[in-house]
Amino acid sequence: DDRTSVKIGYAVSKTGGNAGGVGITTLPNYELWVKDVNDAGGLELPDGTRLPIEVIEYDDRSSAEEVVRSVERLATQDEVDFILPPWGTGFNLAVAPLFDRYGYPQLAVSAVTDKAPEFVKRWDKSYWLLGGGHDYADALAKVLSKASSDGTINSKVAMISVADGFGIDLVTAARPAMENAGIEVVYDVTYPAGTTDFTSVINEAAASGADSFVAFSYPPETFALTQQAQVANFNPKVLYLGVGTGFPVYGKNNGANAEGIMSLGGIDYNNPENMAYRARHEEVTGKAPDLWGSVITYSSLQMLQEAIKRRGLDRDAVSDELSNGTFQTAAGEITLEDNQLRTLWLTGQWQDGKFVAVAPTDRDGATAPILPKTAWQAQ
Amino acid sequence: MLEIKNLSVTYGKHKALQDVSISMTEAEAIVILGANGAGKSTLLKSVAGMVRPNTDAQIFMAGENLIGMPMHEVVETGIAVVPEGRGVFAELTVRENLLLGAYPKRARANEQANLDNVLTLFPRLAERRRQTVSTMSGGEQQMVAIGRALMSAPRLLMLDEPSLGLAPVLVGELFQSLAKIRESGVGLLIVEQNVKISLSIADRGYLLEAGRVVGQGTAEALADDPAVQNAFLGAAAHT
Amino acid sequence: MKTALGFLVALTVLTALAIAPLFVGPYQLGLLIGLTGYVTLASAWALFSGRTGYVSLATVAFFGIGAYTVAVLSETMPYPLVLLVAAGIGLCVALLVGLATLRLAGVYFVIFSFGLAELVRQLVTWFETSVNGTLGRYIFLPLEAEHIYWQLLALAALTLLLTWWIQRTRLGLALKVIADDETVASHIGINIAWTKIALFTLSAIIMTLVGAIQAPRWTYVEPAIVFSPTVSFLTLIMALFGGASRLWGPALGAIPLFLLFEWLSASFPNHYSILLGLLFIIIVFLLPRGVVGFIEDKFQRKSPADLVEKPARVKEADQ
Amino acid sequence: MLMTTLIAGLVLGGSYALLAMGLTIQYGIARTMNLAYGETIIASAFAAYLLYNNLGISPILGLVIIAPAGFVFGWLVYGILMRPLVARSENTATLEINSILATFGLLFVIQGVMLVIFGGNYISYNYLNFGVEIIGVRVAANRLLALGLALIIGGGLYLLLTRTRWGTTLRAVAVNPAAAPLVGIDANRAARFAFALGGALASSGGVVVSMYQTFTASSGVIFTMKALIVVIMGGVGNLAGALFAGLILGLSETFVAAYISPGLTIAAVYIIFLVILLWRPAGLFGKVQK
Amino acid sequence: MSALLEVRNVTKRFGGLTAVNDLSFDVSEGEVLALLGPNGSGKTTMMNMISGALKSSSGDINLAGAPITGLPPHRIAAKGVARTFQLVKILPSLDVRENVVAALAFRHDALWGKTAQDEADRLLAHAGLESRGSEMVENLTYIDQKRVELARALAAQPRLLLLDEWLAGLNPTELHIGIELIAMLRKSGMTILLVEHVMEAVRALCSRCVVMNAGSKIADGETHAVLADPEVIRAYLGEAHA
Ligand SMILES: Nc1ncnc2c1ncn2[C@@H]1O[C@H](COP(=O)(O)OP(=O)(O)OP(=O)(O)O)[C@@H](O)[C@H]1O
Ligand SMILES: Nc1ncnc2c1ncn2[C@@H]1O[C@H](COP(=O)(O)OP(=O)(O)OP(=O)(O)O)[C@@H](O)[C@H]1O
Ligand SMILES: [Mg+2]
Ligand SMILES: [Mg+2]
Repeated sequence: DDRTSVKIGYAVSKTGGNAGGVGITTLPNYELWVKDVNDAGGLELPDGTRLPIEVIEYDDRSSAEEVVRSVERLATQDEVDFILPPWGTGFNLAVAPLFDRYGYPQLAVSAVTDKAPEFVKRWDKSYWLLGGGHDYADALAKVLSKASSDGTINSKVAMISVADGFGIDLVTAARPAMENAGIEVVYDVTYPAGTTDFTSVINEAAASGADSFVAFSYPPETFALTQQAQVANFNPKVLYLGVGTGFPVYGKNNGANAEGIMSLGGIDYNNPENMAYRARHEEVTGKAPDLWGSVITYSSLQMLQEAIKRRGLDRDAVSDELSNGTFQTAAGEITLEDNQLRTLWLTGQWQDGKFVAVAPTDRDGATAPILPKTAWQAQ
Repeated sequence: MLEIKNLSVTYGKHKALQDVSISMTEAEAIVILGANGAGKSTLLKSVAGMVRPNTDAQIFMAGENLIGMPMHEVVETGIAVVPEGRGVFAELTVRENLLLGAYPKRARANEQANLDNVLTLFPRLAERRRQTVSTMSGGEQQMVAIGRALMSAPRLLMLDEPSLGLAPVLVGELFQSLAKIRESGVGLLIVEQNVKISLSIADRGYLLEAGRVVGQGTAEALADDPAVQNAFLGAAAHT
Repeated sequence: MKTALGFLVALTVLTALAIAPLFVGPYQLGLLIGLTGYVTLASAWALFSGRTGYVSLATVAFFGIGAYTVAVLSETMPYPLVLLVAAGIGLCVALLVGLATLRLAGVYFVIFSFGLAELVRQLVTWFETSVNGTLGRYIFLPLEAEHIYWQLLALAALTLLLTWWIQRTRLGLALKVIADDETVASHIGINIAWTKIALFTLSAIIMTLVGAIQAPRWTYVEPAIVFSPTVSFLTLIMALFGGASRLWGPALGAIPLFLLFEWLSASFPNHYSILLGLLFIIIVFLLPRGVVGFIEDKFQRKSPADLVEKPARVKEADQ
Repeated sequence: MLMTTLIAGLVLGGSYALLAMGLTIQYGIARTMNLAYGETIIASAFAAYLLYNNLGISPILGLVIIAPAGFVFGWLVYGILMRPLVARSENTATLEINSILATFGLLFVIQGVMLVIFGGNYISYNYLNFGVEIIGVRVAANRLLALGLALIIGGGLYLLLTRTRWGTTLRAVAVNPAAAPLVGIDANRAARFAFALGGALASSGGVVVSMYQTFTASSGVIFTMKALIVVIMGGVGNLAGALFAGLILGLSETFVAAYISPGLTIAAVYIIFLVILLWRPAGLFGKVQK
Repeated sequence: MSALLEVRNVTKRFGGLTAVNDLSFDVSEGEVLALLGPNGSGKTTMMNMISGALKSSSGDINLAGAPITGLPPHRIAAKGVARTFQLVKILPSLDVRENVVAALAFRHDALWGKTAQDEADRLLAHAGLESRGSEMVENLTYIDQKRVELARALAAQPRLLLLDEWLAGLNPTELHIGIELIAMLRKSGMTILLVEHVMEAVRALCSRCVVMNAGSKIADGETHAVLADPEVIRAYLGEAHA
């Protein structure tokens, strides 16, 4: 047919409660990718021709009802060729049946769930790229148990988690993981999203005698915990915080005090592909990417791009390619297993002003964790 | 001092006042008489700037045109009004209400003296200085409203049915003090159903009927006027 | 005669709406679902708040309870029974809330109801995380969009019918009297507490059902999704905007606003907020008496003094 | 432990109170429900961030610039947006509805402008983030500043409002705007001033809060609702009420976190709020009629 | 004549202020009794306790032998007590007729629909508001609003009617009409408790008066005797009325 473009649509939360997450991990990468592709003349098709991307974007206003309707609109009204996923575990699940019904592959990135294998069975064109709580919890437990057997830290951990899908998924995985690794959980509470004051949590954690403090938190609380731990002079030997630790602004704000803080994700800092990606991201969007989900988001788009190049615009063929192909991306070589990305960086740590990957240790590019964390310095 | 010319007021289609002209000199006491719905309250409200009259009306206070002047500026010209329904600050205390009466700059100098006067006039208010006005009895609230108006050291005091709800003993006292206030050089424009007592302190009166001035004269003349006697002095009621 | 004609028109429109899914695409159907949902919510809201002047922000508490009930029970019970249970829970919560709030008025009631909705969400969250150890729940019901739509449409029709009927009964008059002056109301023999609770409960049950019916649209339900305060705010804004004390007011507020939101967010995803805000302000200035008031002013040429009703009032606390 | 919790609660409550004071004035005195209140806070937070981050101006100095800007903004908003609504509303109830609708629009405009300028990102920076020792308890200096400001502003304005003619004037406008002109008060100007003052307070709150709290262009609503809860709990228009309510909420949050469960802190805040309202239907310091 | 209303040792305190102090009096079936007293002596407060708007601090109130102390207003209304308010309370969003229909619709043998409309018009005519049923009650003058209130109170077909300064603010002609209206009610057998500062009306209508001062009863008896009582003159009437 005589098409002049490839229509790609997405609905993300530009406003509302989810806008903060979207604004750092999802939207800049969508925009960057579209620009990269179009600057290169468009998406390449198997016959070598290129078609520019035409974007149709909606704001779901952080509402589940909206995201559902927007995706329906993209699929049936705008009849786009591909739909990029929304942000967040809940929203990805909310639209999964629609992607499935209308035959679109769903490259879910900002969704952390242990139920991924189940979902893949239910929706065979869904792809889960950020792993599940177990992956991160196990990796963390390994880091702790190693440090503990090295005698760097004691075998006690204090854990807090945000009371929503993400926090719960991680903490439920962390409990058995810690036990298996011989780490005793001495403090374990959840807190509601939106909490701004952690004084008593920090006090209790300090009093618990644990050398490790783990928070499966969201950015506002991650920032608050960091600040308040400094104020309280709370210096656990391992400080592991949640989403937001990998944000460039985190390193910038905390300077030398970020040193040694750990979190989910991390990147292989010196990987040239990754370096190039970060440079381009900063140049095009005006800000640096976060050091966990961003690169995966961009990589998922590269996978889509490559799959289209290999198989054309037929969505079934592209889906098949995504499931079975091997791709070169900013996050390295990727081959999905059972529609899931298993080669992930699971634990990262700020070292020398960089948020590097420390686990899995056997992966190329892993850095050794530096423990114990140095004590806070006056700023 | 107060000069009203061709004043008409309409509410929707209803003409509440038509071509009313009234004038009063410095320190005069005027009573407005009229049946229920005649437009008496509307007249006071027009002077106070609480309703918008027709365009060709003229209301002058000491030479200053009041038409179109916002209510709060009218007060600065020396007019104080005790409106129908009182308009007190129900959630403030008695004392605060009275002190607010002295808000106009002109009134601030003699604030304390005026306050003493008011409290002597209404000893109940002195006892209840700290009471929230909304919890006071109907008559007590009426005292607050009048007291507040007096606090502004007015040159012209307009009262809409001041005796409403006051016990007989107080009505007598109130009108005695109004007479005194008048003697001190303050003009009075009173709407009052207690015609007998109001005429006793007034110099002149106007008769309002269905929005028009249908008669006027000195207080004595009005008191002797058979029409007034019939309608307002209860002559008919006793037959 | 006029009533009969009105019913005929309403019935025709209803039939047209009912067969609409046969002619429109899934996206339009989705729109219709959202639209009908908000028409129902706004009408149910106005049934109590628009008439008594007690402005409630607890809408989402009931909406969320409905949705959550379905999420919890859909695997263990037949669907109609789930709806019934949801309505029952909505009823109990509404009775409790109604009894608790009798003494509150004005903005105190408004914010109380908001606090209540947030409390419900916090408690559900806490219960799920700390007691059940999970948070999100999945709903895999074999319900198509059409089914959801038809149920909502029926509920919307029922809500409007109820409102119409109540307006014509003594209950309707009682509400107006209560809105005007509660002291008078009780002194002429109206049982204020009972009247308020009855209406509040009725409106709450409808809201619960809207949540319960809509829930299967989302596969995944978590408190942050179904207890989002936005729902309460939109409902309130739509009803006030249309004219909360009139039968058709909430619907006439919900429809244009909903479509406006949709159009703006689709056409100007990056400037949506600014445009929406500006348009909203302009509309507020142009339609001082809401949509229904505007229509009446335009077409019935009544002089303002003849209007049977003034725009909705907020119940004053300090009377 | 007890002492720590107590002080932490007071300090937290101070910031709640600070954020609520402007709203209690705007709503209590100017009688306009300002749903865009939180957006004013966030806009000021952004301003403080920009001044600090881009120009190196310390937020304390920023306060001196931003608070007057908030005043001017409030002055303009009232004059342009609210004044016509006040003029056309026949009673306070319709005014309430009109102001809810209009400021709902304003909320979106401000938020939209911020989104266009700053995007949806989380913003956070550190300022005065060091511990200060008070009776053996370490408190963040920036939060202490919030408490200090709340006490000074709240106490100062409270005295002004209750002890001076100017304050009595404002309260008179608050309780009976229709009667205020009867004693010569320009109710419109007083209301406008009060609204602008509320704007200045919101801005001050925004600047202080930005020092320790992460925010995004969309987080205004959260602040509006928190502030509303404090305002209502304290009694509308009552500064001392707002101060107390803020402190009570702060204390209940820290005590529940310390002695019951951090998972229930927000729930506890709402429970306390609801219970207090049931006990005193017009707020802690509100006057109950009947 | 038996006592329709019995007030026994009723006290009402507002914080430190005792507004009504150990007050007792009876109102007999078919009687028009005046409750008099200086401003703030507790008359309205007493009325409020009878109608249920306020709860007494102590004491008993009986209607036709049955206790009504502390019942909510709607229950007392159902037992046949209706009232007007010193500061008129109208229903501003309703028109004049609806203001009366509202009372008809919630009395024990409720009227509704056309019957209620007709009955409302009849009552309005009775109160001097012939053919003004479709005006907005807000636009009426204060006095006309009081008429609406009376029509509304009568709509309840009360056994006991409480009138709180209903005649205040009338000019002599209007007062005369008002007095006749109440006299007619008395003739129809209605029991009336009225609070008035207009002595002319009290003299014309009431056989008996109860006078309060500072919450306590200072006189109770035949009107002419009570009004000549020196204490009543001193506290309430003033020398001019003696
Ligand atoms: N806001 C209003 N809207 C419509 N009509 C009104 C309004 N206010 C007053 N009126 C009408 O205007 C006429 C004059 O009213 P006004 O209050 O001036 O009378 P008044 O002489 O003071 O009567 P009263 O002795 O009863 O107080 C009345 O017929 C009244 O119904
Ligand atoms: N809610 C309240 N709180 C405090 N004091 C009150 C309250 N209600 C009434 N009072 C006081 O109780 C006293 C009696 O009031 P009430 O209204 O019964 O007087 P009244 O005899 O009707 O006077 P009036 O003739 O002026 O109407 C007054 O001093 C009043 O200030
Ligand atoms: Mg009048
Ligand atoms: Mg009284």
